Amino acid sequence: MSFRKQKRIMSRAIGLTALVLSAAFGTTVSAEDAKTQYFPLATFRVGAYASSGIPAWAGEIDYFRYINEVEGGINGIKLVWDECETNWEVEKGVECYERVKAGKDGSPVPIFLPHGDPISKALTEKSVADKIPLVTIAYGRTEAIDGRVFPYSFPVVFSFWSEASSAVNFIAEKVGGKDKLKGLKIATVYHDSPYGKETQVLLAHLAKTYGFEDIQIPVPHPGNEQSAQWAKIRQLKPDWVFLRGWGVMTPVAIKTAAKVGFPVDHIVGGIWSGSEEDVRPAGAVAKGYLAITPFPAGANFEIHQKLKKYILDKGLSDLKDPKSFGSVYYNSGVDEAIVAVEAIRTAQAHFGERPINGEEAQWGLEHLDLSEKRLAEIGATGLQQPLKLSAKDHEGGGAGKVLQWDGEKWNVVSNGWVKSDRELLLPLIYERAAAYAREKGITPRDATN
Amino acid sequence: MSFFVETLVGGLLAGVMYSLVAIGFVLVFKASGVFNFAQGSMVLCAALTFVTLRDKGLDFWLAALITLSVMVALGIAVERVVLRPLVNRPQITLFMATLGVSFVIEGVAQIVMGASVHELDLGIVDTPIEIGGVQVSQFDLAAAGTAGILVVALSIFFNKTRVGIALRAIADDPQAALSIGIRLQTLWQIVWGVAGFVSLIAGLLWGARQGVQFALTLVVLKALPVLIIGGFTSIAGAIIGGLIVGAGDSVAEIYLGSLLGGSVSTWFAYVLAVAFLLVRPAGLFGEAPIERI
Amino acid sequence: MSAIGTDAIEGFGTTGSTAQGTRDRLRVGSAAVLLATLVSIPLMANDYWLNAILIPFLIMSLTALGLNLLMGYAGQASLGTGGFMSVGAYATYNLLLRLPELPLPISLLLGGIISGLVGVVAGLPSLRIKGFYLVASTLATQFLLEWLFNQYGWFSNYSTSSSISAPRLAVFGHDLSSPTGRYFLTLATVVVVTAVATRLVRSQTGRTWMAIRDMDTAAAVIGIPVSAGKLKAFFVSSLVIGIAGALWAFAYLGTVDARSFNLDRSFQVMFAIIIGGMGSISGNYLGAAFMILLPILLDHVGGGLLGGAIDAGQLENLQRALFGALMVWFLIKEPRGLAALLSRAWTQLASCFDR
Amino acid sequence: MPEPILQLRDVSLSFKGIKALNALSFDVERGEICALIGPNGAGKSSLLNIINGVYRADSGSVVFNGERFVRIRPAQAAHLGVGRTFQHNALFRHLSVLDNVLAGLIRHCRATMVEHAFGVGRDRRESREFNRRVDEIAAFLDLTNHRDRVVATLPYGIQKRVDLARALVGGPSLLLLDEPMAGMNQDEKQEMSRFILETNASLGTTIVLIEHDMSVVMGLSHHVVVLDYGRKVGDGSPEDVRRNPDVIAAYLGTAH
Repeated sequence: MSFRKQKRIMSRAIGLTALVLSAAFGTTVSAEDAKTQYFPLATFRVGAYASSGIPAWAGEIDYFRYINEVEGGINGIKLVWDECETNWEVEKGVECYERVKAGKDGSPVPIFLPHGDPISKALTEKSVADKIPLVTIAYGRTEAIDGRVFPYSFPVVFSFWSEASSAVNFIAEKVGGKDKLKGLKIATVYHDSPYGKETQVLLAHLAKTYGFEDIQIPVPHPGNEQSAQWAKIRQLKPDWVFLRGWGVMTPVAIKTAAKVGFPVDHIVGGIWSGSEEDVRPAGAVAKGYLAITPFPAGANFEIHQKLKKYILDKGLSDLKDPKSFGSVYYNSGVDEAIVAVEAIRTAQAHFGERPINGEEAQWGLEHLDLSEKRLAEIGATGLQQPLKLSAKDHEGGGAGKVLQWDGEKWNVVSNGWVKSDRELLLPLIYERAAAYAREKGITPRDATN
Repeated sequence: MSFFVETLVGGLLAGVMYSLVAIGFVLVFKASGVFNFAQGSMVLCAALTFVTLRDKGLDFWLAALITLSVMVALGIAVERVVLRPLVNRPQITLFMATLGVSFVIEGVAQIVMGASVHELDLGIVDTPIEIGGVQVSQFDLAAAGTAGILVVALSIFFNKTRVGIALRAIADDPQAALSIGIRLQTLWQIVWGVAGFVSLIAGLLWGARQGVQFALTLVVLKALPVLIIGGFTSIAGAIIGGLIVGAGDSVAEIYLGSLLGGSVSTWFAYVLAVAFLLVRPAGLFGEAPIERI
Repeated sequence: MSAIGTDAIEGFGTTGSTAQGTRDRLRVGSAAVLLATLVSIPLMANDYWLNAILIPFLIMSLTALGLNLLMGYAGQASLGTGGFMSVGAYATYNLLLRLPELPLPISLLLGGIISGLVGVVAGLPSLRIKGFYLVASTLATQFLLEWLFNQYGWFSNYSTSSSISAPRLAVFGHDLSSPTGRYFLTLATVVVVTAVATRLVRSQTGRTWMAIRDMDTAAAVIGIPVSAGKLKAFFVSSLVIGIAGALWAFAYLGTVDARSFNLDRSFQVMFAIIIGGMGSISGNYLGAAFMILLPILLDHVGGGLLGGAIDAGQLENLQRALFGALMVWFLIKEPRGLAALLSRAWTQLASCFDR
Repeated sequence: MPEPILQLRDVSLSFKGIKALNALSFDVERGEICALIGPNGAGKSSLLNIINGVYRADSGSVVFNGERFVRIRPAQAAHLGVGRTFQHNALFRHLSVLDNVLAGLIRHCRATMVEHAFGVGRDRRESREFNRRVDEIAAFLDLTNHRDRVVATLPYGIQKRVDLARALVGGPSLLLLDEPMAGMNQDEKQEMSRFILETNASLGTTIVLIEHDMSVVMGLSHHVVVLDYGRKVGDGSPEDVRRNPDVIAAYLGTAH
């Protein structure tokens, strides 16, 4: 290499370093009085799961825009947001969190949405230290429902345990009552990861309670080959399969089930196995497949008409593929945005109509009451279940609707929201939270304030 | 017993799918000594291009033809832009370079064609059929048939054509190959082109099997132990290796998995591969060089 | 035959090459300045710099150092790095949990030693398998370990998510849980390990490794214990990587499960040492900087220049493609890694001073 | 007369069915310089490889210092005192001359890895002692000026001397030199011959060498063994061999 060339490379390297320094130090927060509410979005637009994320951010951003454009912000406080790419990896998620946690231009971060089960788990303790609530809708640690031990983790709406319990209750609905569960064989085919294993303990407990046989079949990540698992299903002949997949695992499961002749209308997918993105690649054989979800699909909810009128039709939407309007993931984004916005509204009612910081938003979340009436005002009746949170209950809802794929779209087939056995679940959850508190040396908060 | 046979047959047929990806590796490794980690991205790229064209309403064969040209061009481009400047570098550097290439392919493919998932329907019915009391997937049989045809076609190519013979020769002695009168670089381009073709076939079959999505790139991880067992330089080895890995994985998942708690197929094939290597340090069909000092 | 399958490895640095007084003084001087800067950084930097940039950068450098001992010095390429990191992390976690009376540094060291012993077992095939087949066989270690920690709850004390999180980090009564505390824990570990590793590679042990790397048959003929040398390299390398893994878990992330130490991590580390410079100590830092800082830089620059102008998804994909292209570009332009580039820069600088 | 240092008994070796060595037997006396000559492919290097265990003979045995071996391992041979240089450059090419020669002392190293890592215990004393020995050898072979150079950057002739230094520094009782003067010019050859003679005379090292240049061989060696296609065709003093008609037919007669 010539001398001059070396010099050139060196000078480029120096220039690059200078850029890093300026870029990274440039994010410091100014102390001015902010008039906006900052909402950082951890997204994953590249990598193996991008396809599921993209419609979800669209739903979320569209709702934020709707609040800004139509309602003029939350009580006049406009929302600002920017994105940080996580690739759905823990390390990048932590980097994003650290990058945004101090707020932006004096505008504080009220709530962090980690968008990823492993990321949320890695941030559990950091969020307590920084006093920023993590809202994890339909993922995250189940025992974080106990807000006395996990003050800043909010597995709002539908935890994995509620998911499993509701799925069992749906099966009971189909076979004619909980007493008919006795003697049934229910096989859970799960993604072999902490997420997939989270429901094992609970299902064993429910099996004992209701007398069904609990079969657990792991599928190793990524799940693109499942002939052995479904051969086993064929041998064991379960009555129902509860499918807790993620990513490519779900379509392969549906296809392989069809391959071994297992009826897909006896497979109930979990939250993360129940979107258009999960069934469409499976093609025609997915017809009849069921899935339980807190985010019912559909574009006919009242809020969707408003979103269409004020956002989509005006070309303001973040959605690139209009087909996804009203899809499960789009609606999950809308749901998440509703919860976040309402929590801030609740906090504003208490602390004043100004930007809310993390500590105040935590109060807002713990006093959030999304009643039927309020949901009707928002236009989310049927889309979002009623929700009432407290320090002892960071979940609130705990019910899901069951959808069935007709080859083109999802249709709700359950009788409204299928509730989980929360009275059965909560003592177990509190027990596990207490164990966690003991291990970590945490003194649980007093739940009365 | 029939359960065991079914598991075994299912595994063998899945193994053929791994072989399809492994063959792409073997071709490139044999000719230019590069372990092409970007093969997985090429499979994704092929499938994604194909379904995007089909979604635009193109005829099946026209879409296949255009995709084929794209893949061949991609293969040749990788050879020219990346590997030619890296000639005579250590294998591990070349390997890392192909890792970089896979980032580029994945990024650009998704910029151009988006990240959504697609269904890919090849029109192969997939209802199970019974053969002698054993349930077999029609799709898997068709895939195995395709793999068989591919192997036969490739062996005719390598044994009967002038280019093919030259390609076999360069694996042994690049100088000797030159005497046939074809430039080494031309040969490399041809091989990369053929590798592009093989990734098209693998992309179509894998895409039909699991939908066209990013996770297609992960099939590489299943192809690796196939290569180790079969040897990096043998197409026959890739097929035999695929069958061993497929059958081994399935049977292990059922029988060993119930002992150890499942998911043993994440490592079983690799441990099996190491066991094979300890007996034959260059794979079943690979040749270990004689050490001279 | 060298162990990585070709003699054309030009990427290796050398010890004791042409001694140039000015140059060496410059290097030592600037290393001292660098160290002083690193020590004083917490005075200026915010949490983001410590938590998201400096701590992972230092730990990645340490991991790269560990792999470089094995691959750059002893010539045994491995993709089991993530696996050894997880052994270190889980072993240290269990030591802290089950033997709380042990001081943190001892637990870290013991965790590293356990990882080292696993490394020796994983290194056994290297006595028979060479070159690229060895790389492939280390994948077995990687996948087996990832599975092991995900599968058996004992390792994570039966936590629901099979993840482990740091017990209270403290050394002799000083709480190290703050970002600054974790930063100094990391920095101190990195400095000590680097110093010991530098000594080791210049000793007869290091010479044994380099002899095996350059010409293993000749090494055997002149009486160098080749098998023992390889296994020692696996031990020391895995030990260092294990310590790095424990820091990754506790000083950086706080809570991890085995997926943080997956194959992607192994690739990342291997790439760091190839881009940084094999057989070079400073190369580990440069390579780690490339792998950790460059994507963040691209993100900041991309967001700053193009944010809003193009679709967010396109931007992310563009960054990924650009990072891949830069990886390839550096491999083509600088065969001996960034360390060689730096070394030439020193020579130039020294000649300016001498004039 | 004392027992020979090295005795080969009916040693045979083949590669993929082709005989490289065919029932070969000869003795090397203690303290002599023995030359192995013969055309290319005669099996000379293979023979050295058998003596220090790189290859394993198909049949026959090697007796070294009175001890009989069917198979000897390279490390074992080195520990018994067999030194070796190589026909093709087998130096540690990315290391300096100093490091290459120091590597020749690794088998004498008693300090453990931990002592190396922390520079304690035997490490300091050993490295002082080793450096002294390397300096001695470097001075003896006139390598002092190149001490810190990376070997890959040195001229071929000097590399050959580094190879010799690396073999010699460990104090072998038997030294195997595989074409130590290949590719050298006349001056370099003379210089190398002088080093070999001095090694033999001052250190008393027995030397077995392979060399093609007959004038060098005749001037250096006490004993010459001639190989042709894996068979021994001559064995005796340089004068005897020079007069042996079989040898003339097989080797000396042909231009090389």
